[in-house]
Amino acid sequence: METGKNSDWEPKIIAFLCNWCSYAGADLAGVSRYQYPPSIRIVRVPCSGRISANLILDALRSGADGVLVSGCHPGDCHYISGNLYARRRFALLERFLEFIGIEPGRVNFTWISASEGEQFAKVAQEVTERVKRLGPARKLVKEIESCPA
Amino acid sequence: MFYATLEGLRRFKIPHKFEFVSIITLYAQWIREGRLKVDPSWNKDGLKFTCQDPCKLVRQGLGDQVAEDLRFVIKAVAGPENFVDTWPRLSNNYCCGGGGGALQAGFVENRRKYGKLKFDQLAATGADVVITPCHNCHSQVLDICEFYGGKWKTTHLWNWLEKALVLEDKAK
Amino acid sequence: MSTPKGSVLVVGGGIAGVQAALDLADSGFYVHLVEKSSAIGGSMSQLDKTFPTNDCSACILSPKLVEAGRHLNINLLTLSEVLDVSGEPGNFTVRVKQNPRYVDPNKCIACGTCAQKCPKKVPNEFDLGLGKRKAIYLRYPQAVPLKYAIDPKACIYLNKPGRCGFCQKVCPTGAINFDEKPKELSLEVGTIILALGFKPFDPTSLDFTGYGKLNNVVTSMEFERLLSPSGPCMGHLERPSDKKEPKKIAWLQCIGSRDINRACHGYCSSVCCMYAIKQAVIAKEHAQSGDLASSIFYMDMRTHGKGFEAYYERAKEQGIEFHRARVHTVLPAENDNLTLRYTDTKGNVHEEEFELVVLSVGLETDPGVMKLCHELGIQLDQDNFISTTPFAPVATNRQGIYVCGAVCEPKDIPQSVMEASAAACKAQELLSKARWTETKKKEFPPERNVYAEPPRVGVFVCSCGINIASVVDVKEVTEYAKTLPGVVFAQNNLFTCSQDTINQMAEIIKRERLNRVVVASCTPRTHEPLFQETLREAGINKFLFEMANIRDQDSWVHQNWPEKATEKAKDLVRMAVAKVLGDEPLPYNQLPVTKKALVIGAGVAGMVSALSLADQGFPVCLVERKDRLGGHARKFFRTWQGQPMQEYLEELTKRIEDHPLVEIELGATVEEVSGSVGQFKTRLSNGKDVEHGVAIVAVGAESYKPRTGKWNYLYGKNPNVFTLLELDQRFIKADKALSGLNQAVFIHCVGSRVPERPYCSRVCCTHAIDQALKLKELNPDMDIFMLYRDIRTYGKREHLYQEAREKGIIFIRYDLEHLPVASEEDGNIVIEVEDQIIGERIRLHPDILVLASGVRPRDDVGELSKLFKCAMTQEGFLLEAHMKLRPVDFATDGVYLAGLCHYPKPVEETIAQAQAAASRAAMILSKDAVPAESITAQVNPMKCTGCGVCTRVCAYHAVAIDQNSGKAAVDTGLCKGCGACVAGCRSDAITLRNLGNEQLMAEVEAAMEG
Amino acid sequence: MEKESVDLKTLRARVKKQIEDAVPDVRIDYCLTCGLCASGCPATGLEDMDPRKFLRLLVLGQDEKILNTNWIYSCTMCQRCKYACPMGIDVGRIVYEIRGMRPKEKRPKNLQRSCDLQKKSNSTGIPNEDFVWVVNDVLEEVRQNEPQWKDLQAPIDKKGAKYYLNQNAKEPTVEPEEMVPLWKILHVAGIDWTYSSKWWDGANYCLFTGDPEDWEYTVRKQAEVVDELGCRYYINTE
Repeated sequence: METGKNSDWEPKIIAFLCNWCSYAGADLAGVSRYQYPPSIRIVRVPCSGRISANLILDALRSGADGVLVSGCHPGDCHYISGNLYARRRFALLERFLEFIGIEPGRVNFTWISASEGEQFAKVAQEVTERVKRLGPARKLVKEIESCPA
Repeated sequence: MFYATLEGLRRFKIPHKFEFVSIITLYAQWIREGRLKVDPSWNKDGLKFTCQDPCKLVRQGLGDQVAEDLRFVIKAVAGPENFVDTWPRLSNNYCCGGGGGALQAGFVENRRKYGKLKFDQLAATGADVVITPCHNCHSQVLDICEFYGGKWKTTHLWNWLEKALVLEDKAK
Repeated sequence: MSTPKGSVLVVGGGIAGVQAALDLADSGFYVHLVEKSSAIGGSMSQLDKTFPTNDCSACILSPKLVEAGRHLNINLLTLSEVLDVSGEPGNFTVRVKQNPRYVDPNKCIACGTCAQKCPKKVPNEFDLGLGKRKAIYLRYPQAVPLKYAIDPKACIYLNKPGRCGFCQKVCPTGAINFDEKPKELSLEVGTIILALGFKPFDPTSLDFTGYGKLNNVVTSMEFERLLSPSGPCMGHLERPSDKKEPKKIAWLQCIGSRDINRACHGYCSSVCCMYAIKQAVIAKEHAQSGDLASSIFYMDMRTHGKGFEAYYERAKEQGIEFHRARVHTVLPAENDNLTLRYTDTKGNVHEEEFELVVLSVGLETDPGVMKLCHELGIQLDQDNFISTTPFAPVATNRQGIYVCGAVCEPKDIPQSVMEASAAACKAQELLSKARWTETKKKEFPPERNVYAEPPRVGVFVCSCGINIASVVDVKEVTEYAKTLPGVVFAQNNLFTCSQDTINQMAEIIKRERLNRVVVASCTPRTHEPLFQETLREAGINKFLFEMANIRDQDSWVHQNWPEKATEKAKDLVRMAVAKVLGDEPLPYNQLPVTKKALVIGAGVAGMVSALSLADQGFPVCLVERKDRLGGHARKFFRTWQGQPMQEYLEELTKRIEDHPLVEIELGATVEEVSGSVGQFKTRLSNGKDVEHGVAIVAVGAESYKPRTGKWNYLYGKNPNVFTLLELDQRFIKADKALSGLNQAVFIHCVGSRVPERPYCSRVCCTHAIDQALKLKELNPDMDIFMLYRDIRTYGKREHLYQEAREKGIIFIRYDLEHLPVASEEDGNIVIEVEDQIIGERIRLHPDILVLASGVRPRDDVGELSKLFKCAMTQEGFLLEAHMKLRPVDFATDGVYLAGLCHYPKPVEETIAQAQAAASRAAMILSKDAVPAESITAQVNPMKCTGCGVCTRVCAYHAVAIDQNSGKAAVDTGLCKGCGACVAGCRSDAITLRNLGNEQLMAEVEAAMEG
Repeated sequence: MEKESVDLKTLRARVKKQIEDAVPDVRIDYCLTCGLCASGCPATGLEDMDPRKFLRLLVLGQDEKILNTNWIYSCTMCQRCKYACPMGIDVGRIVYEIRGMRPKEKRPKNLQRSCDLQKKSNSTGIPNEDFVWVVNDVLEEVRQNEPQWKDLQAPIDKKGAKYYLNQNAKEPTVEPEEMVPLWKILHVAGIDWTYSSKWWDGANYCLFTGDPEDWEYTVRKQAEVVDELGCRYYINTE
């Protein structure tokens, strides 16, 4: 199943968005009718600080082609400092991912505020294109039968 | 010009005992009262009529009412189906470009450029006859019709009213 | 005043009336809400979208209406009118006439069978006659109350008894009652709030617009209905003549506004510029062909509100054409099209054909409202709006009767909502002794224990009119939902948030014995609370609920990929179902309220808020960074209506200083904030700790000083160049030298509406013009030139602009490509500017040059907003929770904002906003406890190793290692449910209720299954 | 080459002031420069002028340009601009005042002559006796040639007639037969009417030259004649 890099293929990207900034930013993108590709599946979490490395790895393992974690801008966190923890964790995770052979660009971290609807659409667009270029993620997929040897 | 007298009496507070009226108002009144009987059946060929609303009579004079009277009379005379209205109309109609002394003042080129809007408006109605109840309008509409190559006939109202009159034994 | 009554009468069920009613009902008062039509919602319910957020009007309004309709302490009196009022403030008796509905609201189930059978069709006034309705009708699909009514003028039976009567025969519940008679009620209330709204100007008398004669000339209100999915063409944008989609539309501004000749309305209607831009933008979006061209013909583009200027700029980028030209007459063209002839500023004539012309009609007072005001002895102003004064912006001339919304001046929705809360605030001040004396308490049925039950999930898929359904195949999604594990019921609704669907949902939950609910519709940020309450009413814990955001995050952002959007919608529903299956009932935690307010900033806004709360009996700590009270207003000479500012300020300051409940902290700032709504703890820079239940941020803003750069205009270089406030200083000091000036020049928009500061400062046009008039007072022979881009004297301020012209003050328009140039010749100022109309450069030699330089946010606002976790706009003003309907709330509960830190505004609006903030704050302070976080962290002691990472990451100190057990323990009162501890725990020992790792993973895995 | 700027060291809009003194409610200063007038005016663009620019020049004190432009003779003072102007500014009235400010010798000759003739009797200048003669001659001809109209009347100076009728001077001068249809109509309607042998002209060019005293004089004369005849109604034929 070489869906590969042909342009019809739409990756599936899990986006963990904090409720207060980035989720609201995604809503604003809709309110302002900024269009972006239908590849993103948003999971609403209270804070980007809620997202552990495990959740990101689990998402990849479930078959996500990419992951986006987005929180409030530094200093804007509704829970004071959760986004900073998230950033720190992500910095560590990035190196680990590289180590286990996950391409850079598959997992993305960003800040999007409640007033940045356009920015959200842009990020969604960029992440989608980046993941499209990388093709479907295979490294961590739990495949029982069709796992290529 | 209706306005010259109407506004003159008003502005200079000239004492007078008479009431100042327009012949158009009277035509309409007489037809409504049955004093004048008109019959549009002469218009077998279905000549289409439209009209000019003289600024001095309508917008500056008696307003929409006299313009509606004008249309009432034309419809009675030429048949209601044979009247094509202009737009804009009534109090908001364009000046023909002959008013305000323009016909006397010279500046012919300007006057005709001015009249282009009126010409296009009248031409758009496709009417065969344009009724001009004011002498200035009459001269200007006649001129722009000729100048811009219009096909209509520019006339006063009375010619057609006469044509449609039903003469009873008194005159016959 | 003897003991006042604990109830309030609100007259008018539009957004202003509803907001006032909700504020009061939520802070301890019983409200009678009188509405003359058969449903509340007012003009806002007729709108399609709202500016500047493009929110669907019905979508944001509906929850409020439903809330008002269901509120235990709001008595909705529809089809009713006030006859007269007697008594005195605190104890009014009001006679109300309630006209018969002829349908028993307790029996009507809004099934619509009656309307189907009714043979009589009449023009539907809700669609402004563009569509038809029956003699028995619903005002609109989401009407509250959702009950049919019979129009007695149209009904065949009521006019000729014995004939017809079909509705009665077919009504399944026997709700029709032809014998109903008008009722007269007598209500005892403490105060009255008039929220009587406006009426759109009827342009029929303006023959040159062609309205009423040319088919494809419509009013803006009609156009709203043409755009609306619940309108006569189901949102498909058809023009009246041939039901075809217009490809080219023109908007004509100022129809019935700023017109003292034909319309006799000298005022500006304030909202038309913005709604025209919005309509042009939305029309483009609606147009199926995608190539709609829009042009707006205007005099001055008035985008003076928050976010408006950016909206205007974006509209230009989207290709909407703006012509500074007015059209004399709309002319018919071929195919029912319309020709507009217009002259540009240079005098060139253009002719352009359009397929539809929209008249941007102004707002005026309904004659019925004038009559009512006359009967109640309420004074109207020269424009027939209710008279108010700048320092008491919601008070009428009759004590105890307040006013809000467009009935006192044309205004937009946020301003109306602000005033509604302000009016509620004034009512509370008057009646504070009677709080909670007449209210009822909400009781929910006991909750069903669902622990042992197998999951029975119900899915409700919303069409949101056409907002979702035009892109996503909602039927397919609904059918798909039925196939998901655990789902036993799925249904598609036109508007899931409408009262009937909500009621139906509660019925379905009971009937189908659902124990989990998923709503696939808009965003949980606005609608979750509404649906959650429905669960509670149906006897289910409200946390057994999830939403799938298939509108904001699907149909609206994937308009060009309908199939993929449908697939995504299915994914989102599947994810929500997966999540809800793991949801558990959670406790409804409560936090006791510290009944004290912290007000930050002692300018006019802060002082008004503080005083109002103190007058209601709540202690206030008022913090001011400077060493004196007064703030920005100290620099102002007078209001635009002419009242001296300093006198007012003195009086206000004195009242604050003398008030026993206000403690003033001068020279102090906020350093540290902890806690949350109900229980804040704030440390001030002077070392004091303040415990408070709410906070109002009113820290003001600064005036921009163009010391350098492009907008400098010799400021700081030539001694005769001033800012507006510097000139005000000279007025305050009664500087005699001003009378001797020969020439004065004002430059507007100095450093405003430019890339560095893209917003309009709203106040400068009016302020500058008032100053010019003051100079003319001092010396009538002075030549005064105002160099401007657009004059933005919105509302009644337009009279000031007219007065200025009348007095010979000359206005010369410039644009960014042709800026005025200031230079010095022998120390004298010389200004060169081009007059666009005569096409020549003008040389001016002013004795003083005044720069109308606008308002800029304070640099330290960012710090403060972080402390209270409040958001900011890109320009640096504070960002309210919702631009339209929550103009004084922050997204953070218990924190409110007022004054210039929100956006530039004149003093009357600042006062109204400050009163509104006090009203919102009182909603918390009036209660003993507020709901606290239910989604909290939970430790599994079996797994906990007591390593303490969780205690370090918790910003609220809610987790601690128990001394005895050596394990982590969570204080649920402090926990905010952020989940930082969960992500930090190495042993998977701590989890967040209903947001555990397994549950999030179930959601992620569900996303991948499609 | 860059045009020289208009220097407004002191603004002296004298013409504007003069008009404001003559016409208190003229509202020149109210102008919003919205351009509605210019959009609706057929004279927009003639002589590089339009009503808005005209007002603007007045406001900015560009009196030379105002006094010299011949646009004032292309503007027909039709007041269509005023009709829809949001401020109700009457450009026609302003033009009238400015026409009056022009020295007589600099005015369009024919226009001034029409008024001068009007002040004597009528705008074409035919003697009153000729008018009387033409009317009677045409009437006689109709009576003779059209037997069904043998009773047709065209009374002149008939005291106590109910209706007074004026007559545009163009007809008796160049197309006298155009008078007949109206006589017939009045005859059929059975109307008791009369012409006057003086001040009988229905046109009035003194309205257009800009001198109110001329205008007043002619109207006053007409009014005197009608009241002298004792007619209850004064019918204007156009």
